[in-house]
Amino acid sequence: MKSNAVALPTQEMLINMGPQHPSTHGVLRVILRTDGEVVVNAKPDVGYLHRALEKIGERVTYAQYMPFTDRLDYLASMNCNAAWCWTVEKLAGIEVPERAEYIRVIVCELNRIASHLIAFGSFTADMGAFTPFLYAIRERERINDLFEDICGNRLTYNYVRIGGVSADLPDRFLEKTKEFLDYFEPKVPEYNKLISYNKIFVHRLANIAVATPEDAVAYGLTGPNLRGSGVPFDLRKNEPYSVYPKFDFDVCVGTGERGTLGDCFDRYMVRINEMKESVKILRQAIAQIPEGPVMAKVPRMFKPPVGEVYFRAENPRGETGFYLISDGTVNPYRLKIRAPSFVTMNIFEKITKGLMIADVVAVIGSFDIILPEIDR
Amino acid sequence: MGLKAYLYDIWEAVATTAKGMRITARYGVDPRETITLQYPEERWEPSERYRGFLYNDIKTCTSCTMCVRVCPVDCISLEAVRGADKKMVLASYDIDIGRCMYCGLCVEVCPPKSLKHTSGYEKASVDRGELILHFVHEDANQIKARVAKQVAEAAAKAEAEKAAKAVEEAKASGPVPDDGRNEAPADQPASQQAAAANPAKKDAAEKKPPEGAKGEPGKPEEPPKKGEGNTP
Amino acid sequence: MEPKEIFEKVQARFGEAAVELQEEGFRPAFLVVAPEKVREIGRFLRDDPAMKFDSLMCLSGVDYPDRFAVAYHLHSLAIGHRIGVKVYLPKEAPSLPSVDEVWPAANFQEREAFDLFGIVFEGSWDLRRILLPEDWEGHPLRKDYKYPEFYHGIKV
Amino acid sequence: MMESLAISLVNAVPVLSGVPLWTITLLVMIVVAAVVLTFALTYAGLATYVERKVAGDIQARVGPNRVGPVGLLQFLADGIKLLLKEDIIPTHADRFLFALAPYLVFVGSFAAFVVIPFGMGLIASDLNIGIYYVMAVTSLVVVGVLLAGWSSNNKWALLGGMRCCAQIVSYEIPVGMALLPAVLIAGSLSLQDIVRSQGGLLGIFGWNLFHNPFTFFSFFLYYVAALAETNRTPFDIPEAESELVSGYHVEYSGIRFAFFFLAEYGDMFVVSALATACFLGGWHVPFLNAKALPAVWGNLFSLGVFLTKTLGLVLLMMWVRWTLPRLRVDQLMRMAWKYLVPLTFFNLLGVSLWLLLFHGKGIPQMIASLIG
Repeated sequence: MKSNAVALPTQEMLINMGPQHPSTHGVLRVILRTDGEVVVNAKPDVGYLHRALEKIGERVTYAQYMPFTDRLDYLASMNCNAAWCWTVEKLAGIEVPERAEYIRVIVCELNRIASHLIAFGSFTADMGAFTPFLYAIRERERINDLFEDICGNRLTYNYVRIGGVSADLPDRFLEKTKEFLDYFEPKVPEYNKLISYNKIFVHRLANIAVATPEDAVAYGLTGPNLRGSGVPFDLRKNEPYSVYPKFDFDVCVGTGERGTLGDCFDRYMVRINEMKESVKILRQAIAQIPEGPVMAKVPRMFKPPVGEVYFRAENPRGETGFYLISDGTVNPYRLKIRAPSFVTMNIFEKITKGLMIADVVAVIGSFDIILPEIDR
Repeated sequence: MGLKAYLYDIWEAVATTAKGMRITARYGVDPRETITLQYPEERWEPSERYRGFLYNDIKTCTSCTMCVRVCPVDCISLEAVRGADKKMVLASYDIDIGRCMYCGLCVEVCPPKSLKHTSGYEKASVDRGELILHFVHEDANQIKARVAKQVAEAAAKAEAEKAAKAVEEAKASGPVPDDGRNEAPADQPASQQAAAANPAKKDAAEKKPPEGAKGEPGKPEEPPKKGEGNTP
Repeated sequence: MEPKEIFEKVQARFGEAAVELQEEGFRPAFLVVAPEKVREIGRFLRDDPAMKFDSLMCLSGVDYPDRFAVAYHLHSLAIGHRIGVKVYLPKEAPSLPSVDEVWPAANFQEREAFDLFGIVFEGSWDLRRILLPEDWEGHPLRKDYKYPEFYHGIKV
Repeated sequence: MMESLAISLVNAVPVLSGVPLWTITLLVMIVVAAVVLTFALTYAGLATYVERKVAGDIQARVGPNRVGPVGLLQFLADGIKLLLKEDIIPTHADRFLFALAPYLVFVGSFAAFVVIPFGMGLIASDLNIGIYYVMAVTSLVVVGVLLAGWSSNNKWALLGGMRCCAQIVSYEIPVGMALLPAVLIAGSLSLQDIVRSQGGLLGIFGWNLFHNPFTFFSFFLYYVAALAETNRTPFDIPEAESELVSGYHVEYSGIRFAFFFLAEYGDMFVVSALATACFLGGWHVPFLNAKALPAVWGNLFSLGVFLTKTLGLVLLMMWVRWTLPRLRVDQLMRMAWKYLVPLTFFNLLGVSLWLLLFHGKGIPQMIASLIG
């Protein structure tokens, strides 16, 4: 029955989603041009949290820059600290003691679990189920307690140093971590029962914002977003750094179990499975950690040799890359930070065409973007 | 959409909802699960490495300004004056915990380990001025005046001794030619401030460091000139 | 594939457009390329079956004392090797063709280089300032950048 | 019902006989209305407290426990806060409609309290078109919400308003259809008659729920559709915090916002009361007969039973809210038109055929007649 009604002249609505909006994970502003509920065009507008971290990088010394890397991705600041240290050590060729590398891997994986918990919690809260967010925060508080024992701070740790870590593990730390892992391991299947395979949740995420493997690679998606599209690329496996080769864990890849490959559900499930993998790595790291010093000999006014280096580490949100140019003085000459969320936003406009407003929220949540990293 | 899929949809919706509700029910019924800390009554005791507000023990502090230089946000301001016995006397030592980001770099770099983190975390205040911790309780100018007076006395005493000695030598050895060893006065005049004080702070004579008075946001004039890199 | 072989391959194909290979002190090595040929070389690096640089890791603007530069870090997911491509630009009006058709991931990073350095990428999808407000004068990451006193009457 | 009360009052207090009868009935009506309204408001306040306590409990935290002994006076504190808060009306808002909207929504949801059969004799006014009246009144809420969405001159509110009226309108049909089996069995629209028809057979087996499999199924259909009608999760699309910031009442503050808030809890009670009245045997209690008790005690006892059943259903709504995520608008519509409407129609057909075949007797009645 062809509807012969004259097409009603509908007017497109221009909505500002952000910068102050409950589910944009920070000060992201999306200029939504919608036809009723369906999004015609969603253009992200970033820059509200620009603190010129790269300009500061050219003014402070290498050791002084450490607290600024905390503020790069404050949900995974241990990973950013460690990435910055690995870059400088690669540039200057500093030999880091074995125990320090193990401690770095332990804190990085703990921080990955904490970051994925926040991603899981805030994503389900965006989809309307508020309770899993509280459970995720409760688990994260226990990780924060562990971090508070090591370095004294609960969010911006500033714990890793160039050449090692600032302080050795406090006593009983490894037991407490083991207790946490035993407590945390059964929680993940419980989340799956509670929300991951819930019919409404699956219906909201399956077949939404599908990123084909080619698009994912071309648009620079990395980390869980790339693996969500079925590309098994994990820096800890494909370009091993630090002591990661010593641990065996498998790379979690999206399988399109509840919809097409590369949809929001796959990206979400990759993060859930990655939490389990991190627990595996942590158990092995705790078992194999050797004794020994935790800090290499690095002069205080550290002057690296002249040169350029690019290093990237596997952060919970993707690849954090540091392109460091040093001219032999105490300050870096140029420091470019390749933030995963920033590059992920490239695909945002293309992927949200034709979705509904509620799905734009789902896309933001599934890419797990974070604004301080986008705006630097 | 076949009837089977239709019915399966309904069944799956009911089943997954029921599974989810069983979990929330378990949490709902189980009183042991609540983990909230009733703040004013139950207090959170931080771990011993907790990086709370800073505390500088004035007696052991040698005012070497290492902490001033290492702080990325320049929230430590220090004024020291060289005393009569050539040791530095601390005129004023303020930390602006409103700007401090508790990164702990200063505590790490402090040679005499006088700067420490306390486990305090409760200092919400209405006026920004309260956020500046003053560790030298006496007024800076009084200290400077007192030290200046001491140095002047020491200089005067040294002067008097030298004059007396010179008179004896003149008496004992007659008109011996002067051997050009006319010693410079014991040390610089007290009023000249120690070079070591942070150059950026020279103009900040008054008590409260100017709020962002400098043009560059948070950028001190420039880190120590290349030559002076190592500790004085 | 070693950087040297890549350099020879590109030199064989594009002649003097491949200027030199910076090896020592650079990790990963850099392939210096003439500005106007960047897009073709990019497409060649991506489509050539032996190299298949399909993922652009990082695109950054650099303000060297005497000239500007745009550094591309490429990585091949299939083969696994990495290479850097660098383009030197004059100080006055730095501009070069955009590569966002070759690697769509470049779009935001090109806008950032334009925003913070003032390097113009011709033929880009939409070259606008990304981090700073649209009407901000000056490009902050340049070494000779002076902080403006006021912005719309607000003290900076 | 009012006249009988008025007459009994006049006989009790002879001095009143001089006053014309209609003023007394009017007076009695006002008193009853005041009683029901105070009950409704205190219930709504307590419901907010209970909801936050239940939410806290489920989420491994403690609900409000600072105001009052166990946090019991929290809703008073909230109420006073909302009263004292500045009542902002956006500049370009359509002032009159903006002010009118909350009243419409409030009236729409609290007017239905008139017909709720609280106890044996306890009903504000036993309209013989009980359910029909409730259906009519609750659809007034749609007008109020749409007004609120349009008049606050805010794109988010407009979207919220549109979604809400689409949702309530399209869920009226399944709610209506799902209640009809009870009407068919009782043969009358009045809620008192429906409840009376479920008496007997040891109290519990008389309930419509066990009358026949179709009514059993239609109770759940009704409950799901009613959840959608009161905008409760998983159907809280209109005020979806994470998408539309908070839907149609985004620009409201102060006492106007309180009206929306109370209306939501009022709706919850009305919907659960209807479910209890139509399917769970109203104030009939298993294995005990309310009439057996002396007059006043009987009423109070039946009131207690009715309230426990209704508040149980309200608690179930709260429990569902803190477990399930939210549906998208088109999924909501699909569920209404493709799942609930056909199922309720099929159900209605089933019940009517059942009544035709077994001329009005349910399974329990038949078993009783076999044994009896």
